[in-house]
Amino acid sequence: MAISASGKTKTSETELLRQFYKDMLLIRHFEEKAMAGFRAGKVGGYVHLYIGQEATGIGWLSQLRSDDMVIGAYRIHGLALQLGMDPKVAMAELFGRSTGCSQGKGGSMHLYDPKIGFYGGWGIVGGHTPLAVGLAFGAKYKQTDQIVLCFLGDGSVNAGVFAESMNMASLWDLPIIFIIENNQFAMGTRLEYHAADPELHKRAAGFAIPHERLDGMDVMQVRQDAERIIAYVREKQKPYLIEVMNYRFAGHGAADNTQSLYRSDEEVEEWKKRDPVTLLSKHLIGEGLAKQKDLDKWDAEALAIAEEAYAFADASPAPEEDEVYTHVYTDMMPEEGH
Amino acid sequence: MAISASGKTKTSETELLRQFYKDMLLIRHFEEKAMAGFRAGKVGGYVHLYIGQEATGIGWLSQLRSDDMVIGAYRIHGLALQLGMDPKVAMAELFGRSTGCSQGKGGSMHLYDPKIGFYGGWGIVGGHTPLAVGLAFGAKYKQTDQIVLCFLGDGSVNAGVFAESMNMASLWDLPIIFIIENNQFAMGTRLEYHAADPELHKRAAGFAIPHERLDGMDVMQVRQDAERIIAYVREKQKPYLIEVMNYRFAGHGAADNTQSLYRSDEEVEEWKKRDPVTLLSKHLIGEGLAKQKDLDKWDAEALAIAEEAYAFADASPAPEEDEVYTHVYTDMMPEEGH
Amino acid sequence: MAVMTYRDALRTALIEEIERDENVFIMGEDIGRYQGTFRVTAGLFEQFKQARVYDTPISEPGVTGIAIGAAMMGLRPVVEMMTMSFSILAMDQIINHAAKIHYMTGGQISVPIVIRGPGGAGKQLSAQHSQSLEGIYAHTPGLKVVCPSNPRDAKGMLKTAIRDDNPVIFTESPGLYAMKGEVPDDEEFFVPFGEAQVVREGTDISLIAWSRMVHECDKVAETLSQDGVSAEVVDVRSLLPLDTETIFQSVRKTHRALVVYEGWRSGGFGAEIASRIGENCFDDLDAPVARCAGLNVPMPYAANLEQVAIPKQTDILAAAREVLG
Amino acid sequence: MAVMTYRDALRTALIEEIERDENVFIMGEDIGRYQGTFRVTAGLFEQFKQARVYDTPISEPGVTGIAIGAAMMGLRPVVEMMTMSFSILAMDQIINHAAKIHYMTGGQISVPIVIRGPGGAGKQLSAQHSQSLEGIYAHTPGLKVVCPSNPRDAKGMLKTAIRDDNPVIFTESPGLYAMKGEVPDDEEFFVPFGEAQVVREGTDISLIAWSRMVHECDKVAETLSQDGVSAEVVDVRSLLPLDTETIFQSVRKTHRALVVYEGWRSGGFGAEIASRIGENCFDDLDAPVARCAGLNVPMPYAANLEQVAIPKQTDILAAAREVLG
Ligand SMILES: Cc1ncc(C[n+]2csc(CCOP(=O)(O)OP(=O)(O)O)c2C)c(N)n1
Ligand SMILES: Cc1ncc(C[n+]2csc(CCOP(=O)(O)OP(=O)(O)O)c2C)c(N)n1
Ligand SMILES: [Mg+2]
Ligand SMILES: [Mg+2]
Repeated sequence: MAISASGKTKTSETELLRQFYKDMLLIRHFEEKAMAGFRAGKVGGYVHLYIGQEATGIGWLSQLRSDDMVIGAYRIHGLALQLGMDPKVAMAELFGRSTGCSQGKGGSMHLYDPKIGFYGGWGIVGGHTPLAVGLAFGAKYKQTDQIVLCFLGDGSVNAGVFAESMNMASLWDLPIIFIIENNQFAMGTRLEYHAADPELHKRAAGFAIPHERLDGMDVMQVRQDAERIIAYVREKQKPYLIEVMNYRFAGHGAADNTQSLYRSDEEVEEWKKRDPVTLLSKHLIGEGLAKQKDLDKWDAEALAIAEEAYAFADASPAPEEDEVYTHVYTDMMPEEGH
Repeated sequence: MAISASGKTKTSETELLRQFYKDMLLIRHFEEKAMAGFRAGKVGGYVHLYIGQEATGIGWLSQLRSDDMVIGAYRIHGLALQLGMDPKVAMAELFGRSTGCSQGKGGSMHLYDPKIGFYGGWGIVGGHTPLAVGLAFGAKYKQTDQIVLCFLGDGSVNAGVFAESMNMASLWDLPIIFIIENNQFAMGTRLEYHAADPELHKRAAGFAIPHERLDGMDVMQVRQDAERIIAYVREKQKPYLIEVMNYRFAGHGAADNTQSLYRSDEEVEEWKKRDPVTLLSKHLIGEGLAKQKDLDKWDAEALAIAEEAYAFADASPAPEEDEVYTHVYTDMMPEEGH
Repeated sequence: MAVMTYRDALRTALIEEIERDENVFIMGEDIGRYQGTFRVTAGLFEQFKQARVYDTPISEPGVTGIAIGAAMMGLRPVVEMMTMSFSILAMDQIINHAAKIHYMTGGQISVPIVIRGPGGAGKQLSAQHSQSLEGIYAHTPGLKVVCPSNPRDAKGMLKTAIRDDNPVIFTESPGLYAMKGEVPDDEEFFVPFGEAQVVREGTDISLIAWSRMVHECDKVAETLSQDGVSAEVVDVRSLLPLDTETIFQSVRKTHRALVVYEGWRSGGFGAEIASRIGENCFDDLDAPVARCAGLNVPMPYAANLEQVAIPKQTDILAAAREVLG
Repeated sequence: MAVMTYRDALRTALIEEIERDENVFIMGEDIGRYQGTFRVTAGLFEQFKQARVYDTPISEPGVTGIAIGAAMMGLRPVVEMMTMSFSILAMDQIINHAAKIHYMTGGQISVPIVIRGPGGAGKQLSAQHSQSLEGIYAHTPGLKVVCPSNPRDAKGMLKTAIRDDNPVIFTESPGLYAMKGEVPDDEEFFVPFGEAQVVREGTDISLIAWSRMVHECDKVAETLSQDGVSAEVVDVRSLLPLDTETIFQSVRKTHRALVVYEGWRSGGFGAEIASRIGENCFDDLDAPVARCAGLNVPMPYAANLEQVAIPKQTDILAAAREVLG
């Protein structure tokens, strides 16, 4: 897919930035459609949108090799799309349809496609961090030269298993980059109320892991940082930890309609000045890399793709009822019945 | 008890150091008797001796106020004695007798006596660290001005719950000192094979907790450090983390008879030069604070106390069989029968 | 008597106990400033401030351990698990610490802690968020485990739990928070543990359930009554201690028993209840003791599959008909 | 056939599988340089080096998660829990991750991991180190759970476990490691999961057990035979999948059943087996299905109390006599 191939193929700088912009718009429109699906009662459960954080995912993933591995928590629609998951397939999963990537069994939090290097999609805060280290362990064991990007939230750093994961990643020199997306909030709890030291990258200090705090809103900067650090990790075959400062403009989940409990409109407005879409569009126009009408066209194209995904999902069948018993095991069925 | 009162009452410097020496000998003889009990099949289960690490416990506990709280893992006979637990009662617990501090239900790893500020005695590596923070939380909540000393091993720092504990201790400004007794080994696994960075005190770096690596063999030095840091914590009402370098001359547990798998005789000999007993005896003699015959006398006295404890334990009755059902709940009995 | 929701009944109990006893405090993720994800603690942070209401990091093992430590010092913490599924992270602290401390210390230390939160399935929350763990806790000596099914019990049992000197696992249900019912105003109103309640009398079959399933059973009993079958519904309420007498009495009367629970069928706590009935009412039974429970599968996300996996009225009705022969 | 200990049978299985398949590796605390606390992995570090034998930090959740992640990439990790009691720390990874991954991914990812170690009581190891958790795992769809009782099964089932594409909980017993028995040399010898085994035939009562309790039952059967009672002993071997057919056949023949397990009686997996017998053999039973299990108490340290808490031959015998009437 063209949309997702950004950075995975060589392309001119201009093309790359234009592609970033298209990718960003696709994610944003996809998320808005997901929200619409939730409001319409077609998308259920917990749905966490990536709106505002797109530059982080796009910038980092753009520097990966096609066989590298990515894993995140539950705010992962953007990561899946950026790695090349068909938006139709992703949206169908949100709708709980048999055409979804996980055949409707996973939902919004549980998108997976190992073929494109995407390993989910996890609901237990921090629980995926050792899995990520396990993937890096596998890469080293098999000597594949792959690296792993493990995305986690600011709130997730407080899960003890993350500390265990850092220790073993470093003890065994595993090729993994932990990317803490510090979007300032763990659900409705502000950073300062959950972390003793708000500089979260310092959590790596006790494990001999190099660590930095970086920007996550300006995709051009993100991409440069990513390039540098990914090259370092691939060469040294050692872990790295990055704290990326970004912001979610969406609520915590689709059902979060009390954001005033944890942030002011002013704060949101302040951050919106650095909305990744705004920053990039200004750059593209300012540097003459695109015209407003290009931007508008790409916007319309991205919207169309998101709408198509929605329509596809909506038209897709629910799983057959007896699918409830499949995939419990690879080789046997569980005992049936209530 | 005189033996345990060291540092809890004002006493001249000389008296203090003499008392340290007596305390050290008591612990050592107690441990040797515990080992004898294990060999004789009278002490069962897991038994972890404090031989070699006495200066750490003695030096630190000597600076506590009598209502402060102490908690450790399972290598805790020395801590219990130093806080004033009657050696007879402690030994009886090791023997699983009804006269033991926990009425024989706990054993070597589970000594407790809240009346003297001793909160155990825990078998799950790292599992007691949040309990310790909870005690400090209680002190702050009740505004008692008590502080908590939480002892843990070098291997225990890798339990994720310890990281969680540090974060909350610091987030909520709780009066606790984590004392990592880095005795170089987690059972048969040497420090370098379990910790990405062997400087374990750095684990506190991400939590805005002050941290230092200090000596744990020279009780005079330990006591000075303890005085300084305890005063700081009591005044500031904030956590602190100390990595104390010491060494266990005993095996990991009483059943560990394959120490050559993880250390050489040379290494042990090298450390024995700094055996806390040796260091202190040299100092006492060298500075003219005691004569060899004093030392010998105290040694004999300590041995007599340990032997008396052994005899007491051995003569004590096992718990009544129906005690198996008591203390499951405070207010009801569990359903009986197999 | 006031009519209030299950949610408000819980909150009322919390408020009364926090006001009554300065040692009572609550802690949990997003329970304070954010008002709690299910709004059980709404307003409490404003009312009692930081001193009694602690927003915690996402550190279930640590938070639970801290609460246990505080309880060891004589405080009475009430810990909210945002969902009980997350308590699995703290199982070492709950099962291998809290439950055993009074015993291991030979009675020197007690642990008056309450761990509460919604158990079981919500609506399409997927496999990792939809688990019924109460059976695992009810297997653990040293814990008490209760699962109130209505606002009255919610208040009365939460107050009992907070005043209990032992660790209590208090399982709520996302499907019950909005349920309304009468709740005594009396600040000294308690529902004791270890007392099951016959919520509908009947003579032909005993439907034995707890939490949300009680209401499903009640509706099934209603349906059965239209067929002229008189079903008795027993709300177990408290899994540990378990009031076997009330259950046995019911079965001795109806001669037929169906145990209904939401969690995975195999190895669930309903098996314990069924076994005990089998052991104690052998000669009274006209049919095998039956069970109706969740399928033995991780909870699927898709709405239709989730509905298949959870025991519904149709499933219970079919199972009851089978027992009735 | 070679005569070897249960411990050596396990080690032999590990060696054969590590040699056969380069994706098989082992990890755990003190399993390498220190040879394993129960010496199951003795010599493996020297034989296979760091590349296949990983000494880990004391980080059960993390180690388990890493093994799961590695398994997701196609490796086949075998994780040793120093004692199964510590696996409770990793339950979130085992129950809420490993067991659900194949399902949540709609079959895209599988998790061929084995978690093995000694379960149950040792000798005076106290409350926190003496737990039987296999019933909790056997309650969890997506896991397979086995508990071999002898060297032959130990080897044959460990090999089956390692070749299985699903997460397997493999429970050993401290009391069995030194047990000797015949073990086939064949490198392709497997004991399949889901097949119980009648280890002693009888006609008057079925004693149904797993792991160490099988041997206790066998001795009780011996004692009973002196009274002229013919007891059949069924070794369940595999709790999930569970071979109910062999169990039911036995009970249909003997008409009396006693389920014996070491863990806490209430809510233990024996309740599931008893319930199923009750459900399926109702008309065949001449007496209630009985159970004999561990007392509902944390494990006490004192030697005499520990002996009281664990089900012993005298307890089993008494329970059997009760069933026999
Ligand atoms: C172990 C666990 N505890 C609690 C939750 C509920 N929960 C879901 S998301 C969340 C906040 C996480 O915040 P953060 O890691 O910063 O990620 P963000 O939502 O900002 O992307 C919480 C508390 C959970 N899913 N898992
Ligand atoms: C969670 C857990 N895992 C494993 C063990 C087994 N174990 C007991 S002590 C120990 C080593 C701990 O080493 P350290 O923390 O350095 O303490 P030390 O023995 O040196 O005092 C291990 C692995 C345990 N008790 N708990
Ligand atoms: Mg966040
Ligand atoms: Mg150590």
